[in-house]
Order: sequence, then structure tokens, then C-alpha cells
Amino acid sequence: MLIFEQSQSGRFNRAQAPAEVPPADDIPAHLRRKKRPTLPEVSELQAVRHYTRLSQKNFSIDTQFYPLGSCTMKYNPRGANAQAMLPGFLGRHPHAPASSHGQGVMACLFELQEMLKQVTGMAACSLTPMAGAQGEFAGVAMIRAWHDARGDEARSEILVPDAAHGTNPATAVMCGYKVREIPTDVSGDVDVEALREVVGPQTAGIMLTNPSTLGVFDRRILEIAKIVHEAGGLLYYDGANLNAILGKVKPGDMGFDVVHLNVHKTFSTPHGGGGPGAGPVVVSERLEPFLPVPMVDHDGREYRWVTESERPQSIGRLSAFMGNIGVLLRAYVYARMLGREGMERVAGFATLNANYLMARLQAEGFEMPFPDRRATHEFVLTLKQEAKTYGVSAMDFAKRLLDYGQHAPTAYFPLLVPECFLIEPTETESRETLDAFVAAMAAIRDEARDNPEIVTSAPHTLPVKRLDDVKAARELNLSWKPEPAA
Amino acid sequence: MLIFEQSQSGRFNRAQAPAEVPPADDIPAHLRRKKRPTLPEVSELQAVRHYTRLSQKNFSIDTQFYPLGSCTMKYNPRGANAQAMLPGFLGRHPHAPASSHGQGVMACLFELQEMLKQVTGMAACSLTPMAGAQGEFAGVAMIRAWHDARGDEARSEILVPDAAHGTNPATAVMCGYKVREIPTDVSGDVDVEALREVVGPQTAGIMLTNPSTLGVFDRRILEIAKIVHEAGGLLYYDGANLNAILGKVKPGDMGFDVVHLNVHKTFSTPHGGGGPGAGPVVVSERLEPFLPVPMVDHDGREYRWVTESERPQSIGRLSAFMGNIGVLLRAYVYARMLGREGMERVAGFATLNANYLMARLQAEGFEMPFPDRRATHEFVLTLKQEAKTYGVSAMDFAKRLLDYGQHAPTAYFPLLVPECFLIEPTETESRETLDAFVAAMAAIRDEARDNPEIVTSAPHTLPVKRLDDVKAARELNLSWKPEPAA
Amino acid sequence: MPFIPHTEADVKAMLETVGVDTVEALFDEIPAELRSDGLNELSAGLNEMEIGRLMQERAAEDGLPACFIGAGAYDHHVPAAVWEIVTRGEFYSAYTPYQAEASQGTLQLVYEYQTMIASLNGLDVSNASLYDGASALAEAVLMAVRANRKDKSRRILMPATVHPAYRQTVHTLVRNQGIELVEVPYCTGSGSTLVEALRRHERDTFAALVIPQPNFFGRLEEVDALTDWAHAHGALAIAVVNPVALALLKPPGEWGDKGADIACGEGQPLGAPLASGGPYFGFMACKQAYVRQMPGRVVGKTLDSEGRPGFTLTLQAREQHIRRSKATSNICTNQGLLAAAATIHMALLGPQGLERVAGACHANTGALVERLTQVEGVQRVFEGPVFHEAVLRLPVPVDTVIRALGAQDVLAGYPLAEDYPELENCILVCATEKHGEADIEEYGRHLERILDRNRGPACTKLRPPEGTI
Amino acid sequence: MPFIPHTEADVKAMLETVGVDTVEALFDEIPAELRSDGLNELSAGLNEMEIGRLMQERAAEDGLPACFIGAGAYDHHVPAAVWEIVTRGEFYSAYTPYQAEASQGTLQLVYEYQTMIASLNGLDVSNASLYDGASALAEAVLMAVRANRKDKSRRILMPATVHPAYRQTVHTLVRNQGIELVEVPYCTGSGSTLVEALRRHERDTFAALVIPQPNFFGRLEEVDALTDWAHAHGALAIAVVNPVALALLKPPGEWGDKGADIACGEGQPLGAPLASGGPYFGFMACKQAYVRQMPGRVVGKTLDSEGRPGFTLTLQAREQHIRRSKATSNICTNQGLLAAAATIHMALLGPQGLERVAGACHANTGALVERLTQVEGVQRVFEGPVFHEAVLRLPVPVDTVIRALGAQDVLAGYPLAEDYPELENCILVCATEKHGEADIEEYGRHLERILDRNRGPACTKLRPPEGTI
Ligand SMILES: Cc1ncc(COP(=O)(O)O)c(C=O)c1O
Ligand SMILES: Cc1ncc(COP(=O)(O)O)c(C=O)c1O
Repeated sequence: MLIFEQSQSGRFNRAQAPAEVPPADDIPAHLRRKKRPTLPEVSELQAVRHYTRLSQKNFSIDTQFYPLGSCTMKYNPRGANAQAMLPGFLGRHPHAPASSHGQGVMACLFELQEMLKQVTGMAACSLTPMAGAQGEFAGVAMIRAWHDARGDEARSEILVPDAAHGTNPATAVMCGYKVREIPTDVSGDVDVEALREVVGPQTAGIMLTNPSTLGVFDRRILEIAKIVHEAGGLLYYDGANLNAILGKVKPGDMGFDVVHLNVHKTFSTPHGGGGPGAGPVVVSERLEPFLPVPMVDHDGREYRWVTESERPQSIGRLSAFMGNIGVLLRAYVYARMLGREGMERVAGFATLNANYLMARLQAEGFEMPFPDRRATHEFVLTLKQEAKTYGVSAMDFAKRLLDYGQHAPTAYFPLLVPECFLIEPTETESRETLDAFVAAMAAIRDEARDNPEIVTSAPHTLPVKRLDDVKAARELNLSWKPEPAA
Repeated sequence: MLIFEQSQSGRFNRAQAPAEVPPADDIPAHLRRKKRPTLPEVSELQAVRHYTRLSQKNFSIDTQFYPLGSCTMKYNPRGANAQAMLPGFLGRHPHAPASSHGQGVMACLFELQEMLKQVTGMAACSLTPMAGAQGEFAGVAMIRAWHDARGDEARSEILVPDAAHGTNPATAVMCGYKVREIPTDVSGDVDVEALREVVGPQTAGIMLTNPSTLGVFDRRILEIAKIVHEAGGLLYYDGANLNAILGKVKPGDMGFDVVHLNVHKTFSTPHGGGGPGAGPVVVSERLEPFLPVPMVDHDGREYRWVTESERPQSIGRLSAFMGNIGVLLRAYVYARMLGREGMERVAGFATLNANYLMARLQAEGFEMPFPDRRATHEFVLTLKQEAKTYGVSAMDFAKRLLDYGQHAPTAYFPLLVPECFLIEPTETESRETLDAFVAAMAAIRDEARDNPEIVTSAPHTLPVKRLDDVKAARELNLSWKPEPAA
Repeated sequence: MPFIPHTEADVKAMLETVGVDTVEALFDEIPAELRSDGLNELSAGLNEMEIGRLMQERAAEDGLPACFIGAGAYDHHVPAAVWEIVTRGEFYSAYTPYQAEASQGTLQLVYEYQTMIASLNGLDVSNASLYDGASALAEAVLMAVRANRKDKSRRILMPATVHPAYRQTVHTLVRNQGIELVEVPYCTGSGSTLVEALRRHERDTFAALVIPQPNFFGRLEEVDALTDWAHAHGALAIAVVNPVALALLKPPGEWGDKGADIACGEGQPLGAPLASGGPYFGFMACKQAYVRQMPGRVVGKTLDSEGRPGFTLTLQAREQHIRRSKATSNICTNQGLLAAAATIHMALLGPQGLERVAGACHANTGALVERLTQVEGVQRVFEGPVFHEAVLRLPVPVDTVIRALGAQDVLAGYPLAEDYPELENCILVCATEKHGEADIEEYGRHLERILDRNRGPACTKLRPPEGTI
Repeated sequence: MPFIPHTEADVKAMLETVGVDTVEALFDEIPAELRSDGLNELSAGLNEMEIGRLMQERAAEDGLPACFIGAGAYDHHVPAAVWEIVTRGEFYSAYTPYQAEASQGTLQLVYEYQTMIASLNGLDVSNASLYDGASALAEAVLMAVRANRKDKSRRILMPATVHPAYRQTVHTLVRNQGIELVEVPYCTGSGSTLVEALRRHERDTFAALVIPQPNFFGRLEEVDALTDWAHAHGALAIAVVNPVALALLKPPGEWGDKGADIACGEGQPLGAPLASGGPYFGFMACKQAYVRQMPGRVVGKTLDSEGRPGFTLTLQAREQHIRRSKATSNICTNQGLLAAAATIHMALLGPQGLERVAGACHANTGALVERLTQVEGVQRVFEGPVFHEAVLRLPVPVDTVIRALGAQDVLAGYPLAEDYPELENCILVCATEKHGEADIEEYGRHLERILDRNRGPACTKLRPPEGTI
């Protein structure tokens, strides 16, 4: 039942309302609202009960294994939440004076900037982008600003591998570029020969993540960097996969000029059912002047904001204030808790979990598109055999996994592998959990063979049965409307 | 699965452990522990996931209608929780000096004492009892101390109506008294003639709640008070039912000498799946010297603790410190939010809801043992007809209600009504919720007629089916033991 | 190292299954010359107790001053229930609801959110949130350029009364696509945008006119006339609104004859704490006709295979993960949890509650302006009705006053001269329902004292009074 | 008036259904002379914003000092997860699990709690919690009197090293049943209870001997000898223990030849914040033989009708709601949520974590004692090993020092002279894992300064130094 369907005209929750005041007569009538908006009229208990019960209809890390590839659904420490929600942090206005009412939060942000530079091997950092895609925007906009600053205005293309995340090409377009796709070779790496053919004076840069979203580490990365750099382009690193390499290899050493990080992945800030995240960018020295503002600096005496006035070449601001500070605080707490040793272990155990899971699934007879490659922090599995033999698709497997109390991996991405799952267990899951996933996959495969109907009509144990997406798109119903009075 | 079954030897949650220190060699070996206790070895994620999922297996006010008679399961304001958990309150040591580090919390406690005096019409208050039963203990112990102080040591009996809550007779015994039961008359009131017969010089006092746990207001309460007082006994008021009369009538005006309140009922502090509560006691002037310590006083300049040294006649302390202060703070917040108008409305709407529900259930054909009486904040319904006709007991109805998403009312209490439900909707539930309850009861009655099996084998939709209580008591299994290594 | 559950025995068994000897061996595809030698610059890890203490000290450092700054972020009461519920693990630690059947909690909540936001704006549809108010305006501009079929112009009329940081953000986000922002000056008497100021653009073509309500100065714009002007000149009307103000003010969908086409704004006033500026969320609503041009996620109602209602992400063909380079935006992760908080916040307040909040803000702002203008030399700069905030001119430099009041734990307001050089010595002050009489009086008294001191006979030129600042 | 959902239309319709005209009419069975005229003394209601502000001010007033007081309540780190989970509505707002099938969350959790507590104490069974440590000891005394079949005595041997407030509480709660507490003096050299001190009671009979470990002075008792003495003399042995200390110390079930019979104590150190003294929880464990004498709720494992495991309240025949006047105790509501917090706390720490906490407490207490006794004139009073706290003698009156340190936001410790007149100028100081070197050093320095000042040549008798205290 929707909250609106519990509403009663005139019901009123006095605990949350200030005292009534005389009407705002000084506002002219033609600027005033006449009809109240469709907000529910419910008691506090009704609202609390409704949203508490709604919450129970979700899968989440706190309740289920959630091996969603490319999303790094690791444990979100409750301590990070508690620290970021301390009254002093929550109550601070973004324009509160830095000197007298901001040194605490700015110290955290400054140290986070430093840590992100260190783990990526880059020279400078801006924390302001509000998610990965905005980090990408900042990165590509800086590449553009760099070319523009050099008067090199002919560069009109950004190269993007076909395995790339959708935000990469979309971002390139938002920055005014044309997108050129680079194919993947049979081993899962970027097709370097194809790359060589398309680079040129029109190439502004390339957007890459390494390991790629195919879950393999591109072994020829230095060659790729060389090719692009020699053609005058810059390299952008999509840091969504940083969890795979933390402490093992740094994007800076691979030759990247700019990196964005998804702290809501690698640094374990919660995804909140759709956000917020934060997508800090780190850059090599040559891109530093172009970083988005504001940033935090320490002038030897105190922390202060760096704004456009002292960064005339900055690509500018990306938000009204300074991005998702509450998210950045959670990332800061996480990073400090891990420290050096903890950070160095992340990639090792994320990779161990992925390789273990891959090996066990392989042993169970599941097919890997790149069977000779190591898994990184994630790996791709293809169900095309199962689809062909039993008529049971990756989607069906995904839905049936839900019945087994496991969130489904990312399905049908990357687009180039048919009927695929992209599986990312993360380092915070135990071996027992991975074993349970293997058992569920094997059980579903047996069901697909013996009783495919149960798989193709899954899920069976959730609050709703399989939903009709086509109907949703055809008969658009995007908001509730009161029943017309009968 | 139990948390112990997820344990792996050597698993270790470093975020929550201080650094290791050298072994405590100064402690002699014969005083040291040799084998580690059976605590689970799990990761933080495992613990969080386990207990989050466990929580989802509960019914609660925040998720279901919970009309548990005598328990006043009203909405527990989330604001009260947030205020009581402010760092300044949580971090305060009970022995922190009152003057320099205690005036904040003591101000709240002092004002709460005043408010409880006002709503009950009594002269003095001690907040220290930690639940209703301890409040009862304090009350009866004060009655005893009063008689003792007067040298009246022949009084050996406490009178308790047969409808009383089990804690009443148990408390009387803890205070060293014999219990004498008073029957209920056909209209649900205390049988005054029977009372007259049993009072005497051996009568220390009577324990009553009014309205009684039969959900009716005892109309002859003044007569009862007179009888007991004239016999030299005192009157104790079990305040568990105070929600019924807040602002309508005060126990002090009814002639009671001592009252305990269940703040986890009337003042809406949460029950926490079994506690904590708090059971403050308020008394008339003559009992004031006997109140349990400590209490809070204001000496014109600051708040201070009143201890045994200035209350030589006090029955003493009931806990190591000052009772459940965190609970009392929640009650304080609730009381201040309601204020005068809010408090006066509680009984009105609690009573309206109960009478409405009773009237609707009556109209549906359910039987009330006292059909001519008004319901108070709760009422009793008997299913003895249904039990006889369909072979479906009150227990079966209760279990089947769970399938309808409603918590069952209190069943088989008071003991004197067969196959009974004690139903208390509280004032914070909406009419729609009450209507849904009536619909569920009617539907179950139809099921009992048409398909009794579905009722007698309920519940069907919960994490477990009906549990075997007999087996639980016969084959006692009160703690998990590791499997012996095979 | 926290959060990794592996025992030594686990590691051993797992490596065996994989068929390697060490964890390091799993990285053998990385060229050796690239392998880094660890993260030696990082400090040692802290346990939760240690980091907790550090963060408590830092949070305490930032204090809890009385805050009279608005300027895009507003200090409202947020019911405790809001954040107690949204930080429940099931909301807090879920991903974007890709598996609809396992995400009905989030999905239904977003559907309710869309309903509330659409209705608050008097428009047909809403998306599931954008990053913040400023970037939402940028998306609205891009959307208008795509959506405007009458006019293929890539130019946008942008009044100077729009929040300066919003204008900067829009500039950053749209300029690479060759979109031009044409500034519309404001009337220095009224502090608002006059239709007359648009006259000189009558012959040019524009994709859209942006209309803030209230505007950055807190002033109410003549939204009907501005909207009608836009439509008359082939431009779409983009409203930038404060959602709390909408409880009192005419919703964008009713502006002028046809209503604004797109509305957007900062959602922070609906349940998000100030939190130094984020996370907040941007909201966006529009007419049904433009829904396929809308950026961001959208939730639709549908049926399951047994005909029961359910909710799912829909219109995904607009989005980057399907459309890639042809998507309406690159946005992927949005501000879901904040939208969830806003939904619960609005449910707890209801229409009447929100109206009272808006009313109290309005009344308190009036009282604040009245009190402060009683102080000698303090003047109101613009005439006419305001919401939430107002511009005052001080008789002395603003920075000195801000610093002196800051030392008393009172945040005086937002200084305007940097963004509007013509508004020297001017400050934007704000009150919400949280600022009662006593708070306002305290501000007034402090200001009096500070100005008195700075006006002393010996002191014609301003110097900071010793000791206090 | 908050929290009541009724609209006017609801009220009207409902009154109609009931068949009365007004809500007041529903009270017509109350004799008119009793009806009160409202609650005029109460003040007007506050909304959540208003009460929130008031409470924040009051909480701030109590401050967040560095706390070196123990004396029964210990300042431990509590993982954030603990209270984020137990305040989830499903735990927080549920009643006692009377409907087992709808309460498996609480019930399984209590079963896990019982397992942990029993194991920590080295005993067979645990109940589901009692009010606090002091009242748990009272219940243990009553239980021992019921359970001791060898000896029908109603007398209990109670060492003076048991927490004074516990002894007072036990007295309050048991004396009306004619139970007598016989005090056992402590050895003034060691601060512990010697078996020799029991010798003079050799010919009397006792239901039980209470044995604290560590005792109120932080000193470790010779628990084996004491337990054996009790058993040799027909008395039960009741242990009063600190649950964190049990990670290091021999559990009661292993004391002496046969083990203590009942163990109880204050559960606060397992996840409950200091909170001015409550809510905490009392724990109790015992040998299987005495389970039917145990007070309070107990959860047992059973099967459902399909043979799946499940949990339910059991042995209810001991309890007041079934047995009424013959129950083992009058306890009904206990401290469920605190026991839940303790369970999650222990699960997060695990055996190794708890051991480290105990180790850190021990090490820090050692460091604290060492530092403070470096201050001139400060001496340790009792020899021998301690846990958590120790008694120091100061060269000046304790109250002055406590006040002066309090003014520096350092809580110096618990003054002993009121409870133990022979310990004039003595203070009980405590450290936990939260008190690092720097904190201890700060305490030490403050103490040095304060004592120096109070020792100044002109000052033979102590006066508060002007200005600071
Ligand atoms: C590989 C990759 N790149 C970029 C993104 C975009 O990040 P965000 O969702 O934070 O905008 C994602 C996350 O979805 C991703 O997986
Ligand atoms: C009528 C009555 N009296 C006394 C009590 C005992 O209160 P508590 O459970 O807080 O000890 C209760 C609650 O169960 C009750 O309903």
C-alpha cells in the first residue's frame, strides 16, 4: 500500500510542525499557492511503520551477499556512519567561516586528498565530484581544458573500449567529444592494433579502467599509454575498479594523467539504494591547474578553501558547495581505519575471493569467456550454454538466485559477452558465503535441467513475482494520482 | 543459523579490538582463565548481517499493530530515542559530580518527578525502580515500613483481586506477606462484600489497578478505599493501566497511598523486546519518608541527589545507581512533547479506540464477558463459544492473527475469563488499523467455521510454524554447545 | 586489518583451490615493472575507538553556532525518525535497484518521492534525484536544449538573481557542448528580474529562460510574467525553486498561462542536514511531454506475473547504461538516500506541516529583518516580499562583522560583494523555523554592540576591536 | 497533540459506532466526584524541534569529561554497530516475546545471549537478564536460600569487599523475607577476603557465601579457597563477577573443586553506555541443577510443527505470570534490549577481542597506578594484583582533589571514606582500554599541580585555591 493510500484528510502530525503563524499576507495573492500538494496526511506511527516495512523489502549488504560486479558491494562500516553523523559535522553550514567553524571537517578532507594521491600515485586531488560519472566529467573536462590551454583545438575524439561502463561514452559526449570505440581482443585485453589504427591528431584521450570491466588486467597497458601519449592524447583512468589494485599497482605508474575514484566502491561508503557517492579526481602535475574547485589547502597555519580566484584555469565548480562531504567523511574514516596494512590487503583478498569463486564455479562446470586469465577483483561468467541447452537465460538465473537469498551479480554487462554475469564478491565476504553462492548456482543449473519452469518464472519468495518491465515502459505510471471522487 | 554456527576459529574483527598488550603476568596462574569462552569468531559484516536479519523476524510496533492488553503498545517516538542518546547523556558516569557534571540530566529527572506527581495526584516521587514489578516491590515495602514504623507488626496479609497481574501476588510474597485473593463480582468489579469479610487487623494493604485488568473501571473504588483504610491497611495502585485515566481521574483522588507507573507503557518508552522499563513510585505524604533512594532534589541553587543519609526511614536502594535513567529520559521527552493538552487527550483517545473496537467486534458477533460495561483503554473478549463450536481456541485465533500481519492480543489473561483476549489498541493507532483488526477477526472466525485446520495449525507465513512449547520445557536446551569433534 | 574475515586456514584452502601458492601470485599478470612496493606513505590503521575519538574532537572543533546563513542551504528541523529509518541497513547499504523484485522497498519509496516532488511543483513527472540543486539546473538547461523543438538555439537566458554558484556550475557543465548563458541583469531597486530587462533579447532566440523563485536575494520574482514571456518567445521556462517555499508559493506548473516546463532545485531543505554542503540532492520535475528528455533514473509502477502491483526502474533507454553515448546524461549513481530522507520527511510533515514550516520561516525572516534594521545604520536593500532571506546593507565592512559575530558563535550571513561587487557592505541573512525570538534578539544585540564599537568617536576608519576578533 | 492520528471525521464516526455523543461520555462509569479537572499544572507541549533543543543544551551541560571513575560502571568502547542495530524498530519497539512465532529475532538472540553468558561464566545455564548487577545479586541470594537443600539457613555471608551499593540493594530486597546478611571483614593489608576471616563462622550455618571477583577495590580474591570453604560448610558459592574481567580470569564454574554454584554481575561493561547508571542489565548463570530455581525469563530451543528449529520462552512455571505468588521472583519486564546489545557487542569482539579489551584495561590500570603513585604523597593502599581499578591514598582530602580535577574536566575517581571510614583520603581509580598514555599523563600532571598547590609552604591546612575551584 502506498503512503498516499493511508492518508486521511485533516490528519496531522503535530510533533513535527512548528506553531501556526499568521498568514503571509505580504506575499501577493498571485504568487501564492492555492491548492495543497499531494503529500500524505499520516501520523508519525503510520509513517514510521510504512517506511520500516518498506525497508524490509530490500536486499542489501547488511542482509544478503551482493556480488554485483563493478559495484564493489563491500561492508559499509557502521562506525563510519556514526562518525560522519556527529552533530558538529551535520550542523555545519557550508558557508560557516573556515577559520572559526571549519577546521575539523577540513582537516579530514585535506588528509583524504593526501591519501587518495598516495594510493593512486598522482600529484593533486579535488574531492568535489559527486559521483563516479561526475568524476569522469571532471577528468575529461580537464583533458579538454589542457588541450585548449595549449591551443590544440582540433582534438575532437575520445577513445573508449567496447567493454567500458556506459558512463564513459556518455561523459565524453557531455564534454563535447565524439566517441570512438576500441574493440577487445580475444584474451580480453584492449585490441592494441585496433587502437594504433584509430589514434591521431584528433585524439583528445582515452578512457580506460584497468582491470577492465571484463575482470582482467590489461597486460599491455604501458604500450597503450605510450601509443596514446605519442599521439598527443591523455589517459583517463576510471577508478571504479581500484579495489582490484590498491597497493599492488598505481594508476600513476601505469601512465594515467587523471583518475577518478568511486569512494562508494573502493572506500566503502554506502550506496544508499542509489547514492549518494563521491567521485574525487586525482591528476598528474600537468593537469593540476585545471582541477575543479573548491579544494582544501593548508597554508602552514590553518586549512582553507582553494577557489577559482586562485585557480583561473580550473574547469570550475561542479556543485553549489563542495560536493558530498558527508560521503567523503565516511571514506576518510574507512581509510584511516584500514591504514597502510589494511589498504594493502584489500586488493589481495578481493582478488583471492574472486579467483576462488571463479575456480569453484569452473569446477562446477560453468563457462568463463576468458578461461586462461586470472580473475582480478571480479570476473565474467557466461551462461550461453545453459541458455541454449535449457532455455534458461542469465536473467532467469539472476532472478532465481534471489530465491536463494543472494543478490544477483551484474547481468548482461559488459555487453560484449553473451548471457553474462559480472561477479564481484569483494574482500569482506567469507569463504562460507562464497561456497553458498557456488552451491546456489549449481542448484539452479540442476533446476534448469530438471525443472526449467521454476527458474524461468523466478523469483518465488520475494514480495512480488517477476515484474513486467515492458508494461512499465509502455504504460508509463510515474506518480500516484488521487482517485477521482466518485 | 546461530551466530556460533558461523564462527571460524581464528577469525578476528580488528576494528573493534584494542592493540595487543603483554600478558597480565602479575595475575597468578591459578586465578587466570585457561580456555576461551564460546563467543563467536565472526567478521563485523557477519555480525551485522546476522543481527539485522534476526531483527526482521520480529513483530514490533514499528512494523505491526500490537494490541497486547495490559502492555500499552503505543508508538515510541523516535525523537525520544534520539534525545536520550545524545553523547552528553550517554557518556556520563553515574558518579560524575552532580554540581559540575550532572545538572543537565538531573534537571530532566527532577521535572519528571514533578510531572508524575501531578498526573497521579500524589505528594512525592522516586524514579529509581527499574520496572513495574520493582515499583510494586517498592510500594509494598513502603507499606510494610510504614506499619513497622508505627509498631504495627501484626499485619501479615496483602489483598489482591483475582484479576490482578501475576507480579502483584509475587511482589507481596517478596515483601514477606501472605497473599489473600479477592474475587471479582459478575459485573467485573471487585466483590466488595467479599472484601469486607476478609479485611482485618492482619491486613497490611490491598494491591489494585483501576481500571482493572478486565478493562473496566471499578465504580466502588471509594468504598473499597474506605474499607481498607478503616481496617488500618493501605492502598497500592498498580499503574500499569494509567493510560486509561490520564487527566480524567487521579489515583490520589481515589484514595491510594502509593502508585507505581510503568513508563514503558503510559509514557511510551520502548519495551525493547523485554525491557528495559522503569517503574517510578509516587506516594502520599505519609509514605514519603520511606521512598527508595536516590531521588533528585533542587536546593534553590542546584539539583542534588537525596540519599539514605538524609532519609533514614527509606526502604533503601533498589539498584547500584539510580535505576534506568535512559528510560526515564525518554519518558521525560515524551511527557514534555505531550504537555498538558496532549496528556489530557491520551485517555480519551485510548478509550475511544477501545470502545470503538469493542463495539465493532460485538457487532461482528464476538462475545464480551461484561457486555454492559464500558471498555476503558482495553477490554476482554471471550472466544469460548468459538472454542466450543469449532474447536478453535483463543491460542489458535492468536496464532492465526499473526498470519494476518497483526500481533495477537494478550491471551488467557486475566485467568478468570475462559478463552479470553485482552485487547488494548492504544490511542496512537488509526481507525483504519482497528477496522483491519476487526476484518481479520471476522475472517478467522469464518475460517474456523469452514476450514478450522487452517486456524488450528497457524501460523503459516512466519519464519517458523507453530512451536512445540512442551518439548521446549521437557527437553531443556538453553544454550548452544559446540558439536563434539567427530 | 579490519573487515577481512579470512582465517589463515581459509587462505590456505582457497589458494589450493585456485592452484597458486601465495596471494601475490594472483597478480602475476601485472607487468613486474608496474608493481608498487606498497603504500608506505599511509599511516598505520586505527581501530574504531581511536578514529571515533579523533572524529569527535574534530566535530567538536567545528562547533554548533547559531546560523543565520542561508544562500542555498537551510537549517531546518529534521525529525529524528528520518535518519533513524534511512540509515537502516536495508536502505543504507543497498545498491541502485537493478533487481526490482529484491528492491521493492527502495523502488516504492522512489515512486512516492516522484509523486510528492511532481505535486509540490505542480508538474506531471519527477525523476529519482540528481546530484544537487546546481547540477540539476545544468541538467535542466541541457534538457531544455534537447527538448525545445521550436527553437534549436543553444542559448539560455540566465538572470543574475540565480544563485551565483549555480550559474558557475551550469557554466562548467554545459559549456563544452557549446551552450551559451546570457545573463539578465536585475533591477537594483527591487532585486528582481524585470520583464523589461528581457526586452532587449526579444529578437534573439533562446532555448530557455531560467526563473528562480525565490531568487538568490530571497526576493520573489514575477514568475507569471516571466514564464509567459519565455513561451511567447519560443523559449522553455525553467523554474529553480526552494521546495519548502513551494508550500506557500505558486508551484511552477501553474506559472503564467501554460506553466513552467521544467522545475528543479535543491532538495536539501527537505530533510538533509547542512553537513558542510552535502550530500544534498537535486530534484527535477517536468511536463509529461518532456519525460523522455529527462536525465536520471525514473521509477514506474507495473504488475508482476500474478497481476499484483510492483515498481521498477523504467525509461532506461534514456540512460547511459543502455544508451551509452546517446544517453540524456552521464548520471548513474544519484542521491538516492537523500531522496529517501526527503520522502520520509515530507510524509512526517504532511501538507499542513510543510506549510507551517514555510510560514514560520517567513515570519521569522520578517522578524529578523525588522530586528536587524532597528540597529543604527543597517538597512534593507531591496523592496518587496521575500522568502527565507533578505539583503541588508551594513554601515561597516561585512567581513569584520562576520568575524566578530563568529567569535560569539553567531554566523551572521553570506557576504555579497564577491559575487555582486555593486553590493558592497551587503549581507544576505536568513531565518528558518528554528530561529526563535530569543535567537534573533541575540543576533540583534551582538550586532548593535559590534557596530557601536566600530563607530566609536576615535574610530572613523574601521579597525578590528582588540581582543574579540 | 502529537501521536494521535484521529481526524475530526474519525472521531465523529467512531463515536457513532459506539453510540455516544462525546469522548467524555465514555468515562461515565467513573464516579463524578472523582473526575479531575485536567492537568493544569503541566506546561504546554513542545514539538520535537523544541524539546530537541532543550535536551541538547542539557546534554551539553553534563559535558564529556575524561572519566577515571569505575566503581561498578566502566567506560568501554562500544562499536557503533551495536546501538545502530538494537535501536532498529523490530528490536526496540517489540514487547517481551510472548508470541514466539512472531518473535524469533528476539528469541534467537536471547538464546545466543544465554550461551555466551553461560560460557563466559563457565556454568551451564543463564537466564535472559535481570535489572542490574546489584539486584541480580539479591536474586542470587534469594535463589540460594531456595536452592540450598543441605542447609535451610536464611543467613548469607557477605564480604565487605562486595560493592557497597550491592550490599545495600541486597539488604533492601531480601530483608522482608527474613534473610540476614552477615558481613565478612576484609584484610586491611591486602584489601581482600581471607579464608581465615571465615573461620569464626565455622560453626554457624549459611545458605551461601558471596564471592566478588575482582572485588570492589579492584583486588583479586582467592576464589578457589573461598569456594571450597563454602562448599565444605554446606553453603552455596555465589560469584559476583565483572564480565570483561572474565576474559582474563578464571570463570566461576571452575572455582575451587566444584565451581561456584551461581554467578551474577553487572552486564554494563558489555556494550551499555555509562548513561548516568542505567539502563544496564544484571546477568545470572548457574549450574544445571539449579535451573528451576532461577528467577527471570529463559529461552529454550525447540522444534516447530514441521520439525524446524525455533526458540520460545520456557520454564515459565517459575514465573509470576503463571505461578503468581509461588514464582521464583516477581520480575517481569527485564533489560532485554541491553542483553541484546551485549550479545551483538560480544559477537563483534569475539573471544580474542574481549581478551584484548581485558588486557588493555589491565595494562592501562597498571600504568595509571604507576603514574599517580609517582606524584609525591600518593600511595597505593593494598598490595597484590588488581583488575580495572585500585585504591590510592592521597595526602589531602579527597573531595578537594575531586573538585579541582572536575573543574579541569577530569573525573578523578570514587571517594571511599563514606562507605569505608577507615579509608580516609582514599580514592578508587579506574582505567579501561579507552584511557591511553596521554590521558593518564594528563591526569597525573593535573594531580601534581593540585597537590603542589595544596602543599605550598603557607598552606598547612588545605584550602581550595582561589579561582580554580
Ligand atoms: C566501471 C564504472 N565506471 C563508472 C561508474 C560510474 O560511477 P557512478 O555510478 O558513481 O557515477 C561505475 C558505477 O556504476 C562503474 O562501475
Ligand atoms: C497490570 C500490570 N501490572 C504490573 C506489570 C509489571 O510491570 P513490569 O513488566 O514492568 O515489571 C504489568 C506488566 O507486565 C502489568 O500489565
